[in-house]
Amino acid sequence: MERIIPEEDYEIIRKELGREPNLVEQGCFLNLWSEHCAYRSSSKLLKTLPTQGERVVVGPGEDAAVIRLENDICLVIGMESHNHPSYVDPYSGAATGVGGIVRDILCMGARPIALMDPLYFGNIDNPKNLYLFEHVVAGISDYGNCIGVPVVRGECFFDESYSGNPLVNVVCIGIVKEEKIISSKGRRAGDYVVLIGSTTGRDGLGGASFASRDLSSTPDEDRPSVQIGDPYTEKLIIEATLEAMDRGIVEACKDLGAAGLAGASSEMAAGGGLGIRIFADAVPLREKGLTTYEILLAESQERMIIEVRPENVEEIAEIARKYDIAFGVVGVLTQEKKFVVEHNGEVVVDLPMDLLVGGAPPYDRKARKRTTYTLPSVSTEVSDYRNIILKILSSPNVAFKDWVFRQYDHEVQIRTYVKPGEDCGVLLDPMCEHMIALSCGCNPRHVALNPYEGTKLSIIENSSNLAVVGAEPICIVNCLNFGNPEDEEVYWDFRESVRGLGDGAREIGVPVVGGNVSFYNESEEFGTEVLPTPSIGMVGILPKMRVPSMYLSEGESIVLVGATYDEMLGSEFYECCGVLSESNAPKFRREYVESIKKVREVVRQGIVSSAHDLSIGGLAVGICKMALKCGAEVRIEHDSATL
Amino acid sequence: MRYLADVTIKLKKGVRDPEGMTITRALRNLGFSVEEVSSAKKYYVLFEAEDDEEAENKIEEMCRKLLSNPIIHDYSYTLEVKG
Amino acid sequence: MRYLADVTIKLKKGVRDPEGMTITRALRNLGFSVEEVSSAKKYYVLFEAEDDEEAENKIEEMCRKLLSNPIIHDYSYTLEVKG
Amino acid sequence: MGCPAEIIWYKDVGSLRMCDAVVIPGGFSYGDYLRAGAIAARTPVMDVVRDMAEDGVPILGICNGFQVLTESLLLEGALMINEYPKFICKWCTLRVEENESPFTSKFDVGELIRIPIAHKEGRYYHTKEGLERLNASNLIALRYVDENGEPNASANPNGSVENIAGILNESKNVMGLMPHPERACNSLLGSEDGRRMIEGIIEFIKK
Repeated sequence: MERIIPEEDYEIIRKELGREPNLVEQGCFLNLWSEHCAYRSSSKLLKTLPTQGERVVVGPGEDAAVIRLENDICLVIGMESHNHPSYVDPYSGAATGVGGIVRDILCMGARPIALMDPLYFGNIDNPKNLYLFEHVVAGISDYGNCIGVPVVRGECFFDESYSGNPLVNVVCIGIVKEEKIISSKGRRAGDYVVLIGSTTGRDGLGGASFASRDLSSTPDEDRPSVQIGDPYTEKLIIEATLEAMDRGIVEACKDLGAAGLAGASSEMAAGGGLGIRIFADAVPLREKGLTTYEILLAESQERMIIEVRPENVEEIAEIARKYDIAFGVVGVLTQEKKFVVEHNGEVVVDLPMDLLVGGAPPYDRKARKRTTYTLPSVSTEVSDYRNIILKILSSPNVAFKDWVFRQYDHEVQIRTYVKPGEDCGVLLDPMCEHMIALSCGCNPRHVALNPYEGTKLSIIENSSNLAVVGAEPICIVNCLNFGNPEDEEVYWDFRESVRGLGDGAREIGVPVVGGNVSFYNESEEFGTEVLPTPSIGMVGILPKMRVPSMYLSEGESIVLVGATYDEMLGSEFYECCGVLSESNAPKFRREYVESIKKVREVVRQGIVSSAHDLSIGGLAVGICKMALKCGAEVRIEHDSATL
Repeated sequence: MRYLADVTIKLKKGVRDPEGMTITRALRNLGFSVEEVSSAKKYYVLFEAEDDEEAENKIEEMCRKLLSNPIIHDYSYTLEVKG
Repeated sequence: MRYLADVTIKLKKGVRDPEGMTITRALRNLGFSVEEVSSAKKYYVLFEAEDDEEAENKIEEMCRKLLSNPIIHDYSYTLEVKG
Repeated sequence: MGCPAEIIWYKDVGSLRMCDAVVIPGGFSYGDYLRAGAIAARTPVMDVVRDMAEDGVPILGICNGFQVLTESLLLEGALMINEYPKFICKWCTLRVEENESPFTSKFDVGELIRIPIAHKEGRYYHTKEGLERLNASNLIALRYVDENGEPNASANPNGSVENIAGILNESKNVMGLMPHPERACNSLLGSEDGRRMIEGIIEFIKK
């Protein structure tokens, strides 16, 4: 029997089963026990994060988290990464990343209302990085626009370390009434599991385990393991699923993502303490002659499974016909906690559920404090500040990103009050008393210098983005993008970053309600490994009010809130012009939490006409951006640095 | 010399073609008995090259570097001299 | 009988082709000496027809009714029997 | 706005006939595959819309709706991929060229209004003769202009010929436009100019 899973896993499984697992069974373990699905290098550390809070209706563990906005109106939020597929085919990789996170929100019963896209690329003066950048943005644009969900905020960060291995993170927010919330956990033995959406083909085979394999093997050798997205079918599946949920016939619902039908159906059953029997012959196929392995593990997009009472199967079939989408009764939930698959009249897979789902022993990785961090070259004395500022303003990390968000229909669903390009997106829903503010991103250079402090500062950065529009943060999601966890220094970065994430969240008293971990982000072709990138998504709420814009108007005076410290390391200035002096790396200070609260209160009193959070490029860039529409005069006296 | 390349970029076999599937359904709704439709892109490239051999290498490189994505596309082309 | 039609939909002469112009610029940036690029769409339609004549009428109708927009497109096709 | 409105599923053709006005909304019918609006234009519901148009019922096609109306030959010309072949979402200034239609009756000719656009195939194209015909019978309803009302190249977001943003049919009861008036009905979100376009239709059908 050929072995396609690591030796130590094979031995554990063989002992538990008391027999050799066949190839299809090994395929199930290969995917469900992968880093991507089982979080084997990270689950222990992630448990240290604060996930409780009085607004948390559903915390981590489901496809997405549910937070109370006001009364019975709740927000559903999730964050995913689609890094590896986006290296192989940037357009489809990014597009299917959007599709996946939108379906995670949908299966909780919510209508998706907004997206955020934190993106990280290599320097775009290299043609391959420019190609990846252009097509990732085009993929998100075409997919998001077609399904009618606006991208209202994002981030675009460029650094040599992302050459050949772009990071594509996506955050989605949905809205649902509390009594309409659906879980992904199976409820009743004897209920049927129906598959709706696209037909199944040989897309993305080995997607989950592919994501956990570093991209050393050149992509061409892989069979087309890329998943192609069809936003039109996604739109149909959104409307069909919401209609079925409105009619109250959906007992549980789950999106088919990594590990395909095997992943989703086993997790749905295991979540409810049940087993499941799958009928592979009933899966609607796009191609003829798919093997059991392919049917179970292919990652064709735009597919959902829904638990339905037997008497409601016909009603769901009728909805699928109305929306011209594929439909099949592919399984039944069982009392006996086993994962059984029948195909062509014989039982092909028969596994204990607790072994398959949640049975993967975590890796205990060793961590060693990082000693190597390459700083930009040292430079001599600087005289001409005018040219320096122009040079920093034209750096892709600082330049205005309208070339990107012009391609996103950020006005669809008619809620977008503050448009992209400012500190955060703000949504105004006529049926809600509060407005919703959205911010995302992190500063990978600060995290690389000191993972604990840098990650903690990303929490501060996002909450001050919210504060300038008077919004108070209510939940955090994250995407922890790191290199190879088997490298002890990389794992030290990861461990310190998770510690900083937890402490940062506790400092501002906001729960971390969900997220995703993506390892093995490195590229053999470019010999690069990504900077540690703990990308944060943050949701805030504010009362309905006229919010200060980012742009100054004539005759206004400018007030700088917060002290300025000698923390130039990791700055865009040093990146553009070389290290000038023995400065320090930025670190967290409790005074930041206080000043953010004060700014929020002042803004809510309505006495502020424009406000902006200083980040990359500091004061100079901040003022230039604010003065885009009128110009500004700034005098800095050496002693008191007032403006 | 001037060369005209007639380039066709097709999806590889087995790679999903949502556009082709949607057009198939549309033609059937109009009453045509269509079994399958697959879509492809075509580019007519007018360019300079020393001789046939260089023209061949040039168009080959254009297809691999920009016009197609080798992961999901197959490409083919015909070349003719345009004087 | 089964027929395979190889349909090409091109923009009429004089109608601007932004996609072609953008690809021309992109190829030049990669160092190719390209004079002009024009783009077109291709559809391979597998369908049923009694005989060659009916197949001809059917594909003609498909092009006129759906696959092309008469205001901006010219269409052409080749037909072959697929047994 | 004091007028009952209903979302009708494109397959429930029967209930459409009882309506006094029809709005074909923006969006991505059939995923914009083949050509934006091409497939939707050939669905049975459009035959009903064609009959209603001939009976003088006001038909408004917004963005994808405009593409569907040109593909079903209820309006002249065609919508093609933007001059810079990427999707573009931004607020535009439009100049009202013609106000003898249900849709533009609440505006003055020459009035400047703010309405957002969001499309990838929004470049209006027509033959030279077609343009002459549209101009001759005043069928051009809206043009993209700069702040001083000039329809110049810098104000043209997608390369539309003569900066055309919206046109009417011969009897002026069918209008198609690429900008989204329904997204300009709340000053907090950008402007209220779009509201008057909808009020015009309601006033017309109440007569």
